[in-house]
Amino acid sequence: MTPERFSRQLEQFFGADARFADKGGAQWEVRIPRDRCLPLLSFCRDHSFVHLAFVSAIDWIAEDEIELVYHLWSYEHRVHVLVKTRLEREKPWMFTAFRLWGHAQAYEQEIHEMMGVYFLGNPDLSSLFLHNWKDRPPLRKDFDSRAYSLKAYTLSGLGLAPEDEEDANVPS
Amino acid sequence: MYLPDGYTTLDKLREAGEMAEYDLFFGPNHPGMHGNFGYVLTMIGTEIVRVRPNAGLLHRGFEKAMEGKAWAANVSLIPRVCVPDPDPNEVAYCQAVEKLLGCEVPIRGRFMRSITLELSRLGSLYMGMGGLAGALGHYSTMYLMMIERDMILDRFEALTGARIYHIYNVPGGVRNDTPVGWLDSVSGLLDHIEAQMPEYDRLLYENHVVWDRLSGMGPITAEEAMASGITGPALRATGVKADIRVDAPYAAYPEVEVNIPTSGGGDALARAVQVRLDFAESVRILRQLIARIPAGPVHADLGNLAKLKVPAGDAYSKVESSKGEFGYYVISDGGEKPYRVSVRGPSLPAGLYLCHQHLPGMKIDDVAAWMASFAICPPDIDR
Amino acid sequence: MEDAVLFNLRDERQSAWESVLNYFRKRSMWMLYYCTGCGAIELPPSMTSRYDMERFGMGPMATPRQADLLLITGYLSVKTLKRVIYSYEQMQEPKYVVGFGSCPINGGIYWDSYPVINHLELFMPVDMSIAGCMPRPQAVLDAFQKLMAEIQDGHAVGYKRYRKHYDWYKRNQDAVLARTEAVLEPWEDPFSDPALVESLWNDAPEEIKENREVRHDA
Amino acid sequence: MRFLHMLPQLLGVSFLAMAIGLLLMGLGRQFTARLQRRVGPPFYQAYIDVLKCFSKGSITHGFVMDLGSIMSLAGLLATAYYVPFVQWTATGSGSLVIILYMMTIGYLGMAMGVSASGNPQAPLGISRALALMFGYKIPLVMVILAMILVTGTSDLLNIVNAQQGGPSHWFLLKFPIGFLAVEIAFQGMIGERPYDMMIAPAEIASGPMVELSGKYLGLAFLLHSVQLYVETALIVNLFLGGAANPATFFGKQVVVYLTSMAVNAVMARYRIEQGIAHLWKWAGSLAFIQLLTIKGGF
Repeated sequence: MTPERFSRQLEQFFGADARFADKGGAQWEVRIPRDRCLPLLSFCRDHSFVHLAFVSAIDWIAEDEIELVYHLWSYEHRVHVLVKTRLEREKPWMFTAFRLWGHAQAYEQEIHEMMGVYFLGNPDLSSLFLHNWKDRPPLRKDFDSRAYSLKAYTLSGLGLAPEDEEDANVPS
Repeated sequence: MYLPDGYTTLDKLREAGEMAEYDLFFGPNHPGMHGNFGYVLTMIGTEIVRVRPNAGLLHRGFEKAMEGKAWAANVSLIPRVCVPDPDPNEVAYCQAVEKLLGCEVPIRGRFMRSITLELSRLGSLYMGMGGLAGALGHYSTMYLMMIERDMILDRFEALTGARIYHIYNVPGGVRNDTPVGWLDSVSGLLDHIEAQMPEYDRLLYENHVVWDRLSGMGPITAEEAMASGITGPALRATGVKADIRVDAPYAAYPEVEVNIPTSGGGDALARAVQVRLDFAESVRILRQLIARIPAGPVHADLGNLAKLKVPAGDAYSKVESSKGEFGYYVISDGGEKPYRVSVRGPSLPAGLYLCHQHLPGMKIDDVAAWMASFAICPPDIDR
Repeated sequence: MEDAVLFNLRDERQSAWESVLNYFRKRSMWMLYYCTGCGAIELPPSMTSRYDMERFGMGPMATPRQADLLLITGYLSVKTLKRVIYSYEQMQEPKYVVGFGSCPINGGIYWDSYPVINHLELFMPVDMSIAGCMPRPQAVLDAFQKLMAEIQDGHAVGYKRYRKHYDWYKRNQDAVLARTEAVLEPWEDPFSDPALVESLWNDAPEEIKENREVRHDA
Repeated sequence: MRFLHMLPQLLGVSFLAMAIGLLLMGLGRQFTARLQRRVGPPFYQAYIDVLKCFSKGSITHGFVMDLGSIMSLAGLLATAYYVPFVQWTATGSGSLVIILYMMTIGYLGMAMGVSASGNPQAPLGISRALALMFGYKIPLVMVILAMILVTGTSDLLNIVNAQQGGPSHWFLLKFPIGFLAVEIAFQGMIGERPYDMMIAPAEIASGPMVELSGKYLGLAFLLHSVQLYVETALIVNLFLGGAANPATFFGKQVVVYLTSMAVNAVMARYRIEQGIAHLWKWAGSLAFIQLLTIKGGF
């Protein structure tokens, strides 16, 4: 499949919603608004892009947006397609792709935990990686990992540091 | 007493509420678990009814940590994503950065990358085969295979100075050229490996107990495998001829002849055999690489790597590791640090999704062997 | 690091009987088969044919009840820390802890990472630390030899320290594990509001709505 | 009182059984290590292990656990009193019926003890052990029946006497098929691969021993050592003609045990249902053939 043919087909089905770009090196990129994203993914899967490599999420804090990137690969055409969609950062949500690819569930669960994106229809968005997490989702750009670590895992950060030198040697 | 097909006494008791369900924690602290990972199995008797993966025990916040380090400094962090098979991570990340930089790696550097990749694959496949043998209680094979794996690590140590985390690939090529006589020592090692392999074949692959255990365990068809993101040996074991070394060639693979082996069947036995075939092919590729390696520089001149600046943009790069597709999606905003690095590990689809399909209905006996047959490596699930 | 607390290791003089028992303890150390981090990758070489740990009487054991030696093989995420403490408390005395690599000492390369603790000594007593990333099998075996010498001399008494200062350790553990409020700033998930989720469902297309009640394990 | 009169002998046999069993374990570990091209622990390692276990703290899960542990050891020791050591038993009798009967008590006691711990993996392991017992007991009993038919006695002392007069009189050569059947069953009896599903670390985390700590683990080790002593001695007496002096007897035990360890080193582990099927299929049919050849006027 040539990029021209693919972009023609995209235009036929999605009109001006889908913006196609050839990034070179057998990587194509399609930008699509959220409401049309799931039909586009379904369209891609039916057009031999059967392998969902993974889903990544990027926090574009300057533009106040969160971008989801679905990485698709076609074993037949040997082409990688990045399907990108942007969500508002305040309340980011997306339809689940769990019905198209079963393992998308796990990726969405991870993104929900790490980036705070809600996936409508995902059966299990419970916490998977973090223990007793009460802070901002850690992969957001305004989360400061170093400050967190110093405050959470050192005695002085926790307010438990001994007052004087004598107490410092308590466990002996 | 008449029971319809597939309806057992166990089902009858279950419906009557006479069989109690209980939770069994398979891992993280369990000898059958490779690495720090867990399944909470809901069981009736010895049969698994439901499974809940308990991931995140190895979570270290890689993707966040990489945003805080310089482009080249991240190379020191990256091999830790997959401990048994570290080099694919380095290569995938460096290739993504090079794609953004638009720089070309010298041909000898590309060969050196392929050689380290294949050596790392051999080490990881030894670990995988040994792990499978260990899950089946066949410790002698595991014990013996570690000798050869250690010899591979010795070669790595001579080349890079480190046994496990080589940090050998950097953006623009590899860190240094080979020491004198290193390629010959690798050739000698390959001779030794090929001489030893028949013994391990007799121990593991010609062992009827192993056959009986593995055949029919965790079957998967080609369509299911492709639709659930399975890559690497597990996909090829269903008969699909898919390998990134051929499909999207990188490093020095276009320069050598790569014959991707496949096997059919899709059960655990097919996956185990596929690993063995991959192993043999990897040795063949290494011999070609060593025979054909040209002279020349191993590193493109990128100036001071510590002050490397990468043009804005995004690039995805993937590498065929011993377990499947390792992918790095790298995004730059033009600064001295990556804006975001997103990692695709090969174990997640099997470890977090296929377990829901395969484990229910299985007996507790097979969980460890099932995990080993899919080469589930927890660090790249958790990252 | 203002938090590095200095520990005094010396034990009281041991009796002759104790010293005989210590001989058996040092010659038969069973370690818990729990790979808590990447350091576990150097354990198979140390255990198997090339370096052969078993010649010192050491071997892996399946459960904490049977084990004498807890290996913290590398960094500890908070989630693992909880399991490690459970395992440690299940082990029977005398018990020893060995920290592998830089990460249990001071956090290592993950010192500024949000899920990884920095100083293991704050949460449990460590009898021996092996520096490096990764410690080589030779370093691992050397550390075990040194630990054996410490056991013989009666200096490896972390478990006594843990019992004596349990309150101190427990306070630190609870501060990290049983956290009740956010560390930096509290975060309210906007989607914890059912009304918002309901309105999303109302606007969703039909093919999505069909799957509303799907359970994963169904 | 007869009992008091026998007490020194009983204590002597108990001590001997444990000492020989632990030595066998140590030798077996070293032998396996050599097969795996490594140095291995010293031959006295098992003694150190047991002594260390008894020097540790231990957790009991109630009275039933204590009772079960003691009962299983007592059951196996009682078996040892009936198994001839160099044509002598502590009780003066070598009744095969009692031996077969008493050997079961070890597992039953263990089942009682470990079930009290509440860890689900312990009952899983013990249920495997009891299921496997069906696998190896039937071939074993069939072969023993064949020998009783031939010698006309169920006393092991008499069976040993019937084999005196050099290796050509050993039942090993008279009943080679039966010997093979018992060797296969022996692999299951001492719980070595391919029939080690009772322990199976990768599956059920060492099964019955999962909650045993300190002294209980030491008792479990002693239990295994007595078991090794009894079962190797049984085979030596049944097939290898016993022995005229302790050194020869021990040497024969070592040969029997190391043969089993050699198989253990190159085998993987069966699933429990495969293991029982395999035992019935091979050991069972061999034992049955042996029985038929004897009934057929051999």
